[in-house]
Amino acid sequence: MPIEREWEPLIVAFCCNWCSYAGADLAGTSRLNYPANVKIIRVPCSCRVNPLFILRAFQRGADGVIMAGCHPGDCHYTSGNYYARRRMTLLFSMLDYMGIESGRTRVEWISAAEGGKFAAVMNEFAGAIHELGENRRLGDIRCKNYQK
Amino acid sequence: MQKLSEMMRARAAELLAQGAVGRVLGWRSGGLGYDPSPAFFHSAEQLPELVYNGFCAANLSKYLIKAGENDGRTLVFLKPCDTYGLNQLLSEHRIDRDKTYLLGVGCGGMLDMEKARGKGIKGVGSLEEAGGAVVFQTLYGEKSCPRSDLLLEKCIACKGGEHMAYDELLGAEETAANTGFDRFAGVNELEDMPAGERFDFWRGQLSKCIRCNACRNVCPACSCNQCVFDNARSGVSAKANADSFEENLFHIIRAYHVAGRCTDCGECSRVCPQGIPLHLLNRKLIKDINAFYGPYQAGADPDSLPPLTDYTKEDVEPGVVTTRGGATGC
Amino acid sequence: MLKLSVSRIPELLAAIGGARALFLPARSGGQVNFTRWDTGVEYCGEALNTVKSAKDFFFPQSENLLTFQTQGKSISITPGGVPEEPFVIFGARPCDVRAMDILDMVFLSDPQDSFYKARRESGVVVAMACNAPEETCFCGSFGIDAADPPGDVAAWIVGDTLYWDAKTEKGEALTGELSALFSQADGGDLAALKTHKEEIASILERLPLSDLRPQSVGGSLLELFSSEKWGELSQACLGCGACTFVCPTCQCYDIQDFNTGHGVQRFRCWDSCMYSDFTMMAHGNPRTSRLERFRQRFMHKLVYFPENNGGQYSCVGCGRCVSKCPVSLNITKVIKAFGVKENVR
Amino acid sequence: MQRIGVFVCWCGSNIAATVDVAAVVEAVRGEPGVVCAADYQYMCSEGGQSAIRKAIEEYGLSGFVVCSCSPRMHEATFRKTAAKAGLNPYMVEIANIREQCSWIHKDRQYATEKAIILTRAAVAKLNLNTPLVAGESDVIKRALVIGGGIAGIQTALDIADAGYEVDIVEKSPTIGGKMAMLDKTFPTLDCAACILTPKMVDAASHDNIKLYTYSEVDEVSGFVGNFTVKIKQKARSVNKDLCTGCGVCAEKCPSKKARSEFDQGLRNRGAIYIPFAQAIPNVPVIDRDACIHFKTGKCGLCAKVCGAGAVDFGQRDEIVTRQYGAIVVATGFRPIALDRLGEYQYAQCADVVTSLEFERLCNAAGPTKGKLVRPSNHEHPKTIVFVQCVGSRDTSGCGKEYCSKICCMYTAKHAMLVREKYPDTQVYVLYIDVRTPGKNFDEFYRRAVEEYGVHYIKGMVGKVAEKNGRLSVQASDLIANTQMTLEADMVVLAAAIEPDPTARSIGTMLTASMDTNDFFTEAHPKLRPVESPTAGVFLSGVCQGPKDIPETVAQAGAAASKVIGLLSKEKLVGNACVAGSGETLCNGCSACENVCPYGAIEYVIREVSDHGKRELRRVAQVNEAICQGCGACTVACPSGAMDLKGFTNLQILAEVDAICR
Repeated sequence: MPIEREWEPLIVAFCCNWCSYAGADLAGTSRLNYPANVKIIRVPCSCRVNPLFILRAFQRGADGVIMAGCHPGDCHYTSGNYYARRRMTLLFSMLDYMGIESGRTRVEWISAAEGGKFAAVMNEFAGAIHELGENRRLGDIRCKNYQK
Repeated sequence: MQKLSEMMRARAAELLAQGAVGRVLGWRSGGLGYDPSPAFFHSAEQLPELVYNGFCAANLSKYLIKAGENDGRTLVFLKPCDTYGLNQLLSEHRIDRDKTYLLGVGCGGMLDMEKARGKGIKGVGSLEEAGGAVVFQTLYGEKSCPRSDLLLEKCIACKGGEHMAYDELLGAEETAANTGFDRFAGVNELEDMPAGERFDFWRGQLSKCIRCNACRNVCPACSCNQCVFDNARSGVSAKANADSFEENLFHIIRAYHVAGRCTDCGECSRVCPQGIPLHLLNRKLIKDINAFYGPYQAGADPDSLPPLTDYTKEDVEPGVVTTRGGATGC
Repeated sequence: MLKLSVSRIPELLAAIGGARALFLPARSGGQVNFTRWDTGVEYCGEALNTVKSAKDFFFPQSENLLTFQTQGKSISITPGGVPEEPFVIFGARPCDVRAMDILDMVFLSDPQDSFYKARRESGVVVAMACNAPEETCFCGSFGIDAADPPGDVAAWIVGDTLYWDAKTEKGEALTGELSALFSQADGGDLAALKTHKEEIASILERLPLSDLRPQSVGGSLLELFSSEKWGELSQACLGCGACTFVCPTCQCYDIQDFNTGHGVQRFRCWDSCMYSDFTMMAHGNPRTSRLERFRQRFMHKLVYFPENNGGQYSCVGCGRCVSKCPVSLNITKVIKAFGVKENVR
Repeated sequence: MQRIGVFVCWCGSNIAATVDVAAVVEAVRGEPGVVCAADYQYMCSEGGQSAIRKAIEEYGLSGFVVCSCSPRMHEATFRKTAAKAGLNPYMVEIANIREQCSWIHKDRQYATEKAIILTRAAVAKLNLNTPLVAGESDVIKRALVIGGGIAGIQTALDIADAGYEVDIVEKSPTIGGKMAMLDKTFPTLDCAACILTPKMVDAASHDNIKLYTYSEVDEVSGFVGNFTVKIKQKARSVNKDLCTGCGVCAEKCPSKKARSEFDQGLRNRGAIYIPFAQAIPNVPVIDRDACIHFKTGKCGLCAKVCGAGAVDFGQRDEIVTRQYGAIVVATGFRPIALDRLGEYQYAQCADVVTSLEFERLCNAAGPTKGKLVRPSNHEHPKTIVFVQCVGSRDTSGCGKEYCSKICCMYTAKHAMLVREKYPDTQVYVLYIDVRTPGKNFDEFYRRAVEEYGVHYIKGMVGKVAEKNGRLSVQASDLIANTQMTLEADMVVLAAAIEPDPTARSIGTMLTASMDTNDFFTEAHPKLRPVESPTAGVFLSGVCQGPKDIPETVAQAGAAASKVIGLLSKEKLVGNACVAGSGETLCNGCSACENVCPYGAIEYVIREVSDHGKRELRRVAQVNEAICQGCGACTVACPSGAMDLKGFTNLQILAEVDAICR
C-alpha cells in the first residue's frame, strides 16, 4: 500500500548495541519523535561497521547514512569506537574527495542515556539530507528509479 | 645502466655458484627493447637474458610470496621504491625474510613508453639509453628524447633514492636525486574543486575502467589469497562493471583496503590500460593520514603499526570532513 | 571508388551520425577509444589503435539478458529486449574488422547468440587502412593486409584525400545515403592509392614482428600442453585481465544474477580465463594455478580454436596485449618460445 | 532454505495503537522463507510464547522473527522460547517496532510502513542465521591475588571464606603493605596495627589461603577460568619450615648499614632482618647486597647463632607454576619521589619529611618508639608545617595531575595527633583546597581546626630553606593575598601517591589496560568498577585509583564477590557471537590481531586445503573463550576471512538491502 507523497529521504543508521541502540530505545520510551524514514541497524559495536555496508546502503538508494556509537572512551569493548572513528574519518574524506556530498555521511557518539540527543540528531540529520535531496551520485540505477 | 646490468649478472652468477641463493628474481629482456618481463633465473646459463634498464619499472617484491613456496633463498633485485613494498609485505608476514636475499640496485627513474608514443615515437625497432637521453631507432627514422621527458609519474614523484631494506647494494650511485616534486599537488588541485566538479572528474575517469584488475593484481599491498571482489560469498563480488556504482565501489574499497598500507609506488597508475590516475585516490588517503594521524610512510619501517590498526584518544572526529572547509575539499 | 577531402570528414560524420548512432575513435582523457559521435567529437585518425577494440558494439562488456521477480511462490520473467538500434562504426582498423569474423564463428554458429546477431545485422563497419603500423603490429602473421581493409566499407586517407570503397550491401546502402558528399575517384587517385598501399606494405615488411609465424608453433597438442615452457612463460603473469579485455577476439563471458531489491537481473559480462574464478563450478575451479590459466589462454588462441575453426587463429595481431600487459607478457613471446627457431628474429 | 515464522506483538495498545499489526502480518507473508505469520496481544506472555511454540511444531519452523519491543528487553525471553521448543536460541531475530517505531511515530500509515520494513530486514537477516552454540570452558576454582596489602588481604579473606582457594603473591618479605606502616587511621583514630594485624594472622592461618611472600609474578598465560601463572619465589636464604622466628640472627647480624624499608629509611636494619615485629610470615630474609657473607664469603654469624639451623646461604630463586580461574590485581601504591620538586628541599633537609615518614615517627613501634622528634637533632619540634598537594593536582609536569585523595584527611589526622600529644606545638597546614567528602570526614577536619586549633592556611609553598638550624617556609596566603614566612622545626610533605612501579609489567602480562598514570582501567567506570576489561581479571584497591582504607576494603569485598561469582560456576558459557576466520581466505597479515582489544586472536601455522591444494599457511585463530564479539577484526580484515557469528557481513548486508529496497 504505497502512499502518494512528496519525496522523502531514506536514512540508514548503524547503531552500536550498548550505547546508541539503547539511546534509541530511550528516545522511544521517552516518546521522542523523529522521522520514520530513519531505519536503524543494530551492530555490536561501531567497529563492526564495514565501509562496505555504508556504500551498499548508498548503492541501494539510501540518501544518508549515519553511524552512532558510544562516546570515545566509553566503548563497551574499550577501544572499538576509536578504530571506527579512524575508519569513518578516512572513508568520509574519501567519499567527499570523489564528489559525494559530505553531508550525506555522519558519525555521532550517543550514549544509552542520551535519548534526547538521539532524537535531536536524527531530526537534524534527516532535515539536512532533505536539503541535499536525492542521492544520485552514489546510487545504482539498477536498484532505484531516480526521479526525473 | 649497461654497466650496472653487467654487475648484476656477475653478482647473481656468484651467489648462484656459491649456492647462497637457489634462484634469481630479475627482469628478462624482451624483443622490443622496452618490454622486459619479471623472470626467475635458475642457472648461470640463463643469466645473459637478465637485463636492467629504464623499462624495469615492475616491482618484483610481490613475486616473493610465491617464490617463498620453494626451498632456499631467492635473490631479488629491488629499486629503492620497491623496498617499501617489500617491507610492507614483510610486516604482513607475506614474505619470509630469511628466504630472500635483497640486492638493492640504483635507479635513475623508470620510463613510460606511452609518453614516448605521445611524442609521436612509433615503430620502435630498438632503443638505447645514452646519458640523459633515450635514442629510438624507428621505422620512421631515429628519434631522441630527454630521459626526463619520459619519466613515469611514479618516478617524477620519487620518494628518494634510499633503499629501506637490503642485504647488499649495487650501483646505488646511479640513483637520481629526489626531484622535490610535491606529490600531493594533484590531490590539492582536486580538493580545491567544487564537489560537483570533483564528482564529474572521477566519473569521467572511473567510467573508463574495464575491470581488468591490473591495478589490483600489480599492487604489493593487494596480496590477498582471494580478493573480496573475486569471492562470490563476500556479497560484493563483481566481474565487469554493470553500473557506474560498481566502478566507484571497486576503486573506493580498493583504495580503502590499502589505506595506511599503500607505499605510493604508483604501479596502479602505471599499469592501467585506460590511464586512470588511480594514484590520486591512494595519495588522498596518504595525505589525510599524514594530516590526521601524523606523517606515516608505509613500508619505511616493517615494525610500524598501520594507522588503521592504531588510534589515539585525541584523534580527529569524522566531522572534520565537513568542517575543514573548502580549502581541503567540500 | 569514391573520394572526399579530408577537411570534409566532419561533414561526413555529421551526415552519418545525424541519422543513427555513430562510433569513432576519439581522444578523451589521454586515451583514444571508440566514442559515440556528437557535435564536437573529432575523429582521431592518427592513433593506430583504440584501447578497447570495436568488439564492444556487438558484444558489450556487460548486458542485461532478462529480469525476474518472485512473489511468494510465483515468479514472473521479463526478457531483456534484443538490441535493434542501427549504428555505424567508423575507422575500425583491419585487424579489428577481421576479429569480428572470428567472433562470428563463435556467436553465429549454432546455437546463435540472438543479442550478438541483432547487433551484427544492425551495425555497419567502415574500416580504415593503417598508414603508420607500429612495432606492436603483427596482423600480417594472420594474413591480414593493413593496407587493404575488410569491412562493409573500406577507407584510406592519402594525404588530404579520403578514399571510400563500399564492399557489401550494407556498405552500398550507407554510401547511397551519403552520395551527395562524395565524388568519383579518377585514374590519378587510383595510382596515388596504389603507391600508398605499396608504402604501407614496405613498412609492414620492416616491422620487428613481421616474420612471426603462428604456424611455427610446432608439436602435437599433447606435447604443447605438457611443455615445460609454460611454467617459465607464465611465472611473471599477474593474472589480470588486461590482455583479455583489450583483445578484439576474446569472447568468453560469465552470466551472473544481480538482485536489485525489486527483482533479479540476469546479465552477462566479459570474463577472463586469467581470472581465478573463471568457469568456477560447484566443486571449485578447473584451473587452479596461474600456469594452467595462462596456458589455457594461449592454447585456446593458437591451438584449440584453429582446430575447431578450420585453422583460423583466435588472434589478429592488433598488438594491444603487447602494449598493455603490465609486465610485458604477450602472445608474441609465447609464439617465439614455441616457434621453430629460424622463424623467429 | 529457512522456514520462518513471523509473530507481531500488539504490546496491548503500545504497538497496535499506531501500527496496523494485521497489515504487517499480511505484508510479510510473501517474504522469502516466511511460512507463517500471526499477531498476538502480548507475545512475551505465556500465551504468546506457547503460540510460538505451537507454530514451531505445526509448521516445522527453523527460526522466527518477533516484531515487538527492543531486543534489549525480550530477546533473551524469546531465545528461551526457541530453546524450549527445540530450536537453536540464535535462530531468533527481533524487529524493534515499539521503541523504534510505534512509540515515536504518530502517523499510523508511516508507522505501519516502517514496521513492515523493519520486519523485512529481520526476516532477511534470519534467512542467513545459522545455529550458534556458545563455547564452554572449565573454571579452575582457585584465585590469585597479586599484592599483600590491605586490599589483597581483604579480597583473599573474602574469597577464602566463601570456600575457594586463594594464593597471595607479595613481592616484599611480609604481607601488610602500606597500612602496616601507619600509626592511626582517620576518621576514627584507631590504631592501624590493631585492625590490620589480626587480618594478617587470619590470612596466614586460613586453610584456603596460601601466601607467596618475597615472590613475584613472572609470567601469565591462559584466559578467564583457566590462567596459568609462573610465580618466582626469591631466595630468602632462610628455610621457612625450620625457622622459629626467634630473631636472634637479626640482633646478632654485624652489618647494620642497610636502611629499613619498613621504617622509610629512618632506621638501619641488619642484612638479615624481619621487616617488623608483626611481620607475616615471621621469618627473616637475607638482603644479599648488604650481607658480609655474600659479599666477602666470611662472617656467616647468623648461621652460627641459629639454633634451628634455618639459615641457608645456598637457597635459590624458585619458579612455581599454578593454575587459577581468576586473578585480582591489588598492587597498591607508593609516594612519588620528590626529587623533581626541589623547592621543598626534601633531599637536603633532614627535618623535611614525607607524611609516611611522619607516620613512622609517630608510631610507638617506630624508630623513635613513638616519640616525635626532629630527625636532625632528635629534639622535640615546636612548630610543624604540613604541606598538602605535594606533587598532586600538579600540571607543571613535575608531579601528578590527579588528586591523591587521601592527603587532606591524613594531614588533618597528623595535625590532630600532634596537638593531642604535644599541645605546646604549633601546627600549620598549607593547602590548596581541603577535600573531605566521606562519612564523618568533614566533621573530622573541622575538629582539627576548631577543637585542636590547627592553623589552616590556603597557600602555596614557594620555598623551604634551612636557616640556622630551623626551617623557613616561604608561602603565599591566598586568602589574605600576602606573602609570608613560617619558621618551623619540621616540615611534613603530603606527597602524591602513584601506582606501584611493578603494576605496569603486571598489566602487560595480564593484557589488562591501564591509563596514562599506570592506574588499571575498569571495564566500565560506573557499572563495572572492580573488573578489568580483560575477562577474569579484577581490581582491588589503589591500583585502580587513589582510595582510602574504607574504600579499599569495600572495593576489595566487591572484587572478591565478582571472583566468587566466577569461581562458583561449573562451566563458563562464552559469548556465542564470536569472531571466526575462514582459513582459506586468511592471508596471515595480523591486521585482526593488531586491533583485537582482548588479545583473543593468535596466529598459527596450519596445513590449509585450498581447492584441494594442501599447503602450510600462517592463519588467524580466534580463542572463543576470550573473544567478546566486538567485530573490530572483521573490518580490519581485507580479504573478508574474519567474520562475526550472529552479525556476519552477509547478514548485515541483507538488512541494508531489505531496508533500502
